[in-house]
Amino acid sequence: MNYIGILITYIFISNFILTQFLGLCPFIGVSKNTESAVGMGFAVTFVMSIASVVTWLIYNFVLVPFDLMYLQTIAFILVIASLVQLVEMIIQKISPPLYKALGIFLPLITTNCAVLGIALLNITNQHTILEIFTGGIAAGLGFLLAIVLMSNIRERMDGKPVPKPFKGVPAAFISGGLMALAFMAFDRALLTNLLG
Amino acid sequence: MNKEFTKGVFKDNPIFVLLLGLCPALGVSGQVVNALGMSAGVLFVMLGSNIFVSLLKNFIPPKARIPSYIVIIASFVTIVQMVMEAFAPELYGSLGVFVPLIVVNCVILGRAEAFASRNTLKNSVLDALGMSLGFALGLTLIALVREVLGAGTITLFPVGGFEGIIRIPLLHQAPARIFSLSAGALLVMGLLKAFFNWYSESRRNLS
Amino acid sequence: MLKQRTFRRGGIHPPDKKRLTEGQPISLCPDPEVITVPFSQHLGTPASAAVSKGDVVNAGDIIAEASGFISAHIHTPLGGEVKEIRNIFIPAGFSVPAAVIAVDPGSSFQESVLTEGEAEKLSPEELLDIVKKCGIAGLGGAAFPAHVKFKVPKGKHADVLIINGVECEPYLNADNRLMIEHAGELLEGISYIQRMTGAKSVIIGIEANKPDAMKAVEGAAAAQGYTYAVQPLKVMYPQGDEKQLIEAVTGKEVPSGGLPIDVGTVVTNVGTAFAVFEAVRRKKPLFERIVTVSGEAVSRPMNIRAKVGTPFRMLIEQAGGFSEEPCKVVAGGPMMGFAVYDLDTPVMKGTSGILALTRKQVQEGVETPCISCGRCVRSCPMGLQPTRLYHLIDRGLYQEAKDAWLLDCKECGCCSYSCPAKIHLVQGMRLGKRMLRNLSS
Amino acid sequence: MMSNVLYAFLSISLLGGLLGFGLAAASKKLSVKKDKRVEEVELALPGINCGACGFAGCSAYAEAIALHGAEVTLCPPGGSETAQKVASIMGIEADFSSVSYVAMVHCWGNDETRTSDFRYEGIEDCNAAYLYFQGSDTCKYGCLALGSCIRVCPVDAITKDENGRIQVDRNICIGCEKCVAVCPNKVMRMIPHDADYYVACSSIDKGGAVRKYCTVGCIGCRICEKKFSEAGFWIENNLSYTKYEGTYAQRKEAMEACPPKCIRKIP
Amino acid sequence: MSEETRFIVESSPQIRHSDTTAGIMWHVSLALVPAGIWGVYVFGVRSLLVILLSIAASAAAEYAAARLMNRKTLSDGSAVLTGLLIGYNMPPLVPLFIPVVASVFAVAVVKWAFGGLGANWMNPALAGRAFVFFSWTSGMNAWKVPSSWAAADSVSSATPLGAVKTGLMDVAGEGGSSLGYLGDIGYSFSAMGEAVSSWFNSAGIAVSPYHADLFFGNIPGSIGEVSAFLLLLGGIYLMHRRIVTWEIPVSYILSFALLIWVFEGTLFSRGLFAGSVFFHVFGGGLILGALFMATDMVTSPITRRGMIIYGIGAGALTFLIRIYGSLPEGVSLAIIIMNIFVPMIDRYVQPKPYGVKKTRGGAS
Repeated sequence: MNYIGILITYIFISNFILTQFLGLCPFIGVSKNTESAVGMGFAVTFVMSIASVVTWLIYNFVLVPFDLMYLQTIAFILVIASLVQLVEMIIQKISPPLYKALGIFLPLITTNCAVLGIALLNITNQHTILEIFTGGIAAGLGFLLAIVLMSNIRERMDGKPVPKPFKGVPAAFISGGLMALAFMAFDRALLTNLLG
Repeated sequence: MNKEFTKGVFKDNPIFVLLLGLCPALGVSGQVVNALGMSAGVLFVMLGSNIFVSLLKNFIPPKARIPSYIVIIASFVTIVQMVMEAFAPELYGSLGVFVPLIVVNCVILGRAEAFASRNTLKNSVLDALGMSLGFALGLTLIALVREVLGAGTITLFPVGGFEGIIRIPLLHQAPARIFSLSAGALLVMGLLKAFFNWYSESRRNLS
Repeated sequence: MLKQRTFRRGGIHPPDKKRLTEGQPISLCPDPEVITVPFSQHLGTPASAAVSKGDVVNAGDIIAEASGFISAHIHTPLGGEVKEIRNIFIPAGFSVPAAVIAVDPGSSFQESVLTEGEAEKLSPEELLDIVKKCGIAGLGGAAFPAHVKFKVPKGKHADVLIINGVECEPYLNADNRLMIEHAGELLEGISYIQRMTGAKSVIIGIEANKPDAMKAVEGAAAAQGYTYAVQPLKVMYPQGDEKQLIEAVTGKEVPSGGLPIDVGTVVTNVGTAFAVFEAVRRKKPLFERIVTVSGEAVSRPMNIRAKVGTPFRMLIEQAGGFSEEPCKVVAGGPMMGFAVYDLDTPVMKGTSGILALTRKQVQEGVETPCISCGRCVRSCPMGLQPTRLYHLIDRGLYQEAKDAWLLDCKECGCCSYSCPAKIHLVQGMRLGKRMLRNLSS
Repeated sequence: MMSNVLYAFLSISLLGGLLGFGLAAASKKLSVKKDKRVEEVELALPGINCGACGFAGCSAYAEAIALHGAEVTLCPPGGSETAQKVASIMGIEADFSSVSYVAMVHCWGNDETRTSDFRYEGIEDCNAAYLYFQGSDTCKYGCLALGSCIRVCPVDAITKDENGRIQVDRNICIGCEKCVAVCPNKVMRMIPHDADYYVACSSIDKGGAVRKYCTVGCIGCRICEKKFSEAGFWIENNLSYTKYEGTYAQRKEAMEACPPKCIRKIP
Repeated sequence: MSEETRFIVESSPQIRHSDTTAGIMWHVSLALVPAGIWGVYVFGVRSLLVILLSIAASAAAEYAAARLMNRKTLSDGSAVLTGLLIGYNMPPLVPLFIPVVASVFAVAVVKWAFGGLGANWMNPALAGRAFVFFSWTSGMNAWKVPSSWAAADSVSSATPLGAVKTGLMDVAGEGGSSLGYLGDIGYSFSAMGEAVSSWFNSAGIAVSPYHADLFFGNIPGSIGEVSAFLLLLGGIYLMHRRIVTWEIPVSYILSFALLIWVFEGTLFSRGLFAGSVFFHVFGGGLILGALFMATDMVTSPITRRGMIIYGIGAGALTFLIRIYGSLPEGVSLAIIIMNIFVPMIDRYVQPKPYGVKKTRGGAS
């Protein structure tokens, strides 16, 4: 039940984009069409789930034993940057079609605050390795959901007479705001009442 | 004024034009004081990283430049974290996870990569100052709008007898709470960006 | 009586307006002094001129010969001198060469008679040859060359011959009157078509709003001993389209991009069957047809047998002229017919009606933004999404529109008819197809 | 205290070193060959994705040049300068002496000169209107003025004035020929960039017919052909054409002599 | 030929249906009027002021926005309809600035930031309502006792849904039901409800006064939502005119009722299949939402299957929010959440074209 709770929390209740503002840059930048939004969403989910586990391991088995918790920012970003690069290389080698689909997004993920964000939040919120992993996947899925919905909405906007100052980014932000407004229906009470 | 300095304020405003560093721009813009604190942090890190990158530009192998920049930036961020925790624990608490996230603030990495690594120390410093100022202005503007509408207050630092909070009559009694929430932040950002687009468009038409 | 059937998806109910002319017997139109006979009155390659300026022709002569596989001969209905050959606009909106003939009075076609017994002996090939020689094209509207349609390709076989007596277009009664007045000839024509196609059975589909026609055909079939089934159909536009008719009658769907023969059917119009009868028994080429002249702006709406090449003006005068100023004159039915601007436009093989519509009937309105009400999607009998296609075409994404089955659109008009925003959806589809053709050429 | 700093330093450098080493090893092992020239060529191209080259945008063209040996001179917006740059990247010699062309509307009609046969109602698009008797204008060769060219122009060089006349600003036009491709009546045709006079009519109807429906249409009077053939004018199918030759004075004179004034100076 | 005698040439079809966009908007508005009159009757003239103020504000915003875009759109009726719906969604005692803000936000931001009618992707009226609801929650809970209540102790009272939601904290664990619980806490009812109840009871059918009150609208609630009966009449009118099709309302109400029936009883420890369907279907804004707001053409899917998916989604979300969330209602939020999914539904749920064996997935 706990894992379902984590999933619901990160997908609906405190969605990374809609309530925490983590990963906004790609959310706005890569949501112009659905194909790339799906690619980006899956790439982020993939990296997030691995990164949250690896950073947790580093934190608990390297930083904590040496009492170097204050180095977590540097250590995490290093790990994430290398991880992203490694993932990029591996995908390129083993699955060129997947690389074609996800590859261009991977460099963007290094500086995606959602990845570092989940790593940092996991340290404070989750406890077991499986929870960490679930949290990573859930946050990624939340990102995926939001960015795909956004891209569908933006595709719908193509060809509509959007006023010039609102074209593109502003309309996307306002759409995001309206999405967040609607997602406010999902609150903590819902989760606790539902899962007991 | 020097153009390296001024361009960041309006023409290349990191928030409204370059659309960089949006996560903190929205995440910490609930109160003006947070926005100012965040801006100070960004200023420090940007200045530090631009200086270091500019100085070290000839020593960093091009292949390893991004990781090196990240390490430099991360170090400064860690310093900021420590300083803030020690001297402004309240601010540190309310900024939360966004302080370490300065590391991935694209403005800083972007300037390091696009500017400091190819320019002189002096220009890099000016660039950092200008960009930070632009970032601070953008961030403060968003925070101002959000706090005024969402809480009816303007929160600043308590100085002397002044408790640090300006209350706006009427609005303070019944603020549109939504603006202090996430949905309001995105809406404000969208509307401000639209306004910015409209303004720069009409300015271009004038000239 | 059989249970009424219809097709499954889409369809609309425009007011049928059949009352105006359904009780009007077919009258004759006097011969005009000048006729203009276009060389392309059928789907496919235009026929190539077989006469030139100054030639004197007799009624029933071929004046343009079929060129290419899908094409049909063009005959002149009246004799006279060819004044010139020039390009004219036909209702479909493009220009084709046409012969302008100064009619020699009293030069009408002399029918010869083949007895029923002699006709019985003709082989399918001979029949097909007659159909081809007489330049018969489908009279339902699309005017597909009949000899091509009736020749079942090798490896395929026709199980059912469906005779289209649906006439789902509002206003029109040409087929209706034909069935009432010429049921016997019609059925004989069907028997020849059955022989040409080798179809095992024949079903005549007639919409429920034509009880007289149904009675006439059933009566004649009983009298002459034909075992053709008359299938009553629920009133629903566009049931007269062959794909919808096949679906209504047999329940089968013609595959996308395929032909009716792919599901073992041949569909042809009652008018075509009558033309086949006349070609076989009277050796008469197809150069005249029944035209419904109707619409609220016409004084005495009526059904007229008119010769190809007769200007619209004459038929309208025959029907008493305009009772009020029409805002639109339409060749064909109101749903798929073409608005014309010139009353000298000639009657062609496919001209099933001439309608003069008033402003009130047209219901034109100002175009407003799409509110995605989905009425076009609901009404589309082909299961397409007209609004989506329109937006794709509007944005110039023609290839994407093609992937969304643009080419399956047959411009039946259900989407435009039902659109409350008055968006010109059908025109959008036509535009998309035109741009696709341009892209590929 | 000192040991703390030492630990920090050591652990970070160890981490960095390990990761760097790992990445280096991985990159050796997992390396995939990539053509650097694609990127370089793409940078040299203008990047407006107009598609005039026949490929799907600039990056597709860059790939075609670098990997599949496509011609380097296919980019009209970039002109010879770009072609030269691309050729030098690719290390090939190419002929850059092509003249640059701009689009021009070969029709001077506007709402005042046009007469129409019927009221057209439907999509505001030339190709859509063309489906119905080639547009409502009596002249079947003129500009329909519904602005399909305006919509396809990637650089907004085409405008429609308040009287409904379509014009191309040749200083903005990049010669991508998109408008030429989209124009159903083919009144949009290319002319040399430095031409100063052109024939602003496309009607091949006889003079009498043209006079009935247009005040600025070429009537095929042959004055230009007879008097100014050395300036490159000739008549074919009742329509005047020009080769943009001769002296400026001759061309000017031709313009002045043209009765319906359809030989026009390009603004 | 002169201008007058020239014929019109346009693409086929040459005739069109008489419905227009504006006609649709005005018909929907018309269908809403009876329920509004009832609302004004039970909640007093002030609620009329609220409705008129909303309409005026949204019409003004529409006029201004269209003016900026050089368009004239006021006569298409969409702004008036938006204003009307916002007014209907306000509690009777709402501070008057709230409907104004909601209307302006709805029209200026939710609709015109995307280009006006047809371009918005979220229902403006509901987005406006959500906006003010989260901004001024207490102002949006200013319920008034209907004038038809026999024993009105005070001016304001919680809505039935609200009363049960707050009351549940105390009674959870005991046997009971939402409807029965109203009686337990001594919730008022009207003379009309009593009369209907006794008439039915004398005919041998057990009907409590609350049944009639919920159905006819003698309960506190938003101005336009209380009279389920008149709203249903309006809905039937629209269905008759084919402006509203059955897919969305039916799938919405049925899926919601089904979930309520199956699960709601668990809140009272009565186990599965014991929910108060009547109470939840007629006790709040469901009928207004399902018939008039979820069916907003612009923000609902265009295909039949899409509409059914959308309706079921809205039903499930309303159930979730209302039963498990912290809010007693949930209709408007459920609908705007489903609005977010509409572009996705439209993209992936497409009709099967005639003569095509298998639809190719996605938009491709």
